Amino acid sequence: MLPVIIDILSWIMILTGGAFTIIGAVGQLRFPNFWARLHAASVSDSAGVILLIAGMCLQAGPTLITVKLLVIGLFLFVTGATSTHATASAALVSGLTPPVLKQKSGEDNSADKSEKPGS
Amino acid sequence: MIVTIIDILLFFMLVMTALAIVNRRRLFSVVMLAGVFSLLTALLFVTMDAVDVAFTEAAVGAGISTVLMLGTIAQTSRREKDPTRSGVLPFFVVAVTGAALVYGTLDMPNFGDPNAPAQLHVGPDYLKNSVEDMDLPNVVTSILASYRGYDTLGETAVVFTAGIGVLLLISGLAGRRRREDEEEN
Amino acid sequence: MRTVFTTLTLFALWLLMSGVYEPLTIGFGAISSIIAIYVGKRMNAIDRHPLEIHINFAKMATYFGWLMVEIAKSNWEVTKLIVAPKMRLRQNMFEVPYVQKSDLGQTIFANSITLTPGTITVEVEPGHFLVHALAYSEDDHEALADMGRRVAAVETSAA
Amino acid sequence: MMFVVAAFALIVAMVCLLVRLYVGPTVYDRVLASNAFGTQTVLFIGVLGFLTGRPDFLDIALLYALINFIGTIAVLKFFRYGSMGDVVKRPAKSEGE
Repeated sequence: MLPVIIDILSWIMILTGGAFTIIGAVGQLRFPNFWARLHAASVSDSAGVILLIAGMCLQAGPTLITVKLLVIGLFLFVTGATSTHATASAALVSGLTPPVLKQKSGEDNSADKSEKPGS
Repeated sequence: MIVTIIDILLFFMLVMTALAIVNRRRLFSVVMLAGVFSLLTALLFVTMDAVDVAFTEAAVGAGISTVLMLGTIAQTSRREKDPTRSGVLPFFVVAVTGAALVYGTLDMPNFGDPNAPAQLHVGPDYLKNSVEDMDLPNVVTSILASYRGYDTLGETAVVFTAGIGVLLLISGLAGRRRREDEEEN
Repeated sequence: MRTVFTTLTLFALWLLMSGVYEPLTIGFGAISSIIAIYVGKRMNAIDRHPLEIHINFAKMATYFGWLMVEIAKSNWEVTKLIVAPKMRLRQNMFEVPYVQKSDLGQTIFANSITLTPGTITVEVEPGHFLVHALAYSEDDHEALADMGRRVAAVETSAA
Repeated sequence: MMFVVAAFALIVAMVCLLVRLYVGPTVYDRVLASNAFGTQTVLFIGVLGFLTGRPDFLDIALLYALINFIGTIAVLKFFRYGSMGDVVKRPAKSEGE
């Protein structure tokens, strides 16, 4: 009984994880500008990675493999966020201005904050 | 079967990436694409069970060479020069060489063929004795580090020298840039 | 003391990755981690300012569960945006003040913002983060402030 | 069987990212796409390990995760602090280092 449940669970996880990965990639294709694409990348970085790793862990069972998978998952989880942030901040610094809603232009004049790279 | 299909798809993507690399003129995108190219190559190595080669490809191809190429771009130019001569003759040479290579592979034994000459020479001895001799679980490691230890030492020396050479070249270029700039000012 | 601790951590990682537990290989592992630490010390790569962890781990686990739910929810939101035939993006940048005292708390908060799709921490400035949102609404300020309070609750008072 | 599905999902995602990598107007689009591509590769190696029944390949996946992160950060550091990486118009040589 238990193996069946585990199988079903991991099927669900891997299917949804794969779906989220594809959706993230499609989002990268469809979104109109860089700043929107960042968010699409973060879909496959969070949901896709978590679900696929969890599904593989369930299939591997309580072995060393699961531990390694968890280490990989944790690492991807942390570095995914960090590298997204690094990409965004590097883009901002180099002067790629993010689109901003019109009515609230008072507080986010982020274009002025772009420093000169290279010093 | 499934692995074959995956192989074919990966090769397809590899060829697409290579064509894209040839087409691009902006060198940044070429560097990015080259990184992806080496990721795909390493995936192919993994599907062929060549784990150690995939390791090397990961560390060198995707990691270090990207950084080195970016460093080179920083010292030189950001755009590839447009070709001045027609590409017909080079294309012809490349096509003939490629065809000859493909013709050559027809005589090669199939991938993973147990009766291939390479598998019959000393391979079986290594496979049989390495665990006893070396007490290491991975045969590739014991071949690289012990049976072929001198080969590996030579390879390491070559790679190390190459690395130092690249570092010298890049730092020399940077120094010259700086001196020129100072002279201009 | 710190060196010994780092060596042990490295060796534990080695044991985890190795999977072969025989005297010879374990010895190799121990020797290689000691060599790595020695080289690291010579390069001054091990700094003398240990990371101060003022985190309540039990609360951290609860927060992690809550974060997972948030990630699931916002993933669904962004997925709807991606697959919708007509895109209605309301991209915006805004400032989110942080209330965490320790560096680690601020890092956790910033990474949590980035991990939930739809919001990304772009830049850290004194007193606040610059956050970029994909589908901005007025409620976002309150939602992120709530997340910030939860992260702050995880912190124990810095000694 | 489920790993076959996962592998094909990853391949589809990779093709999409390749297109973005090729088209991507700015440098940062490319960095983003190649970083995502690296993440996909890590997952793919894991899936391949299960597919061929030898999940020992996870070591490479781990190495890839490390290399990919370091590579991305290195590239971005270059763009941010190096004398290049301009998306907007700016004099080709930045004024004296």
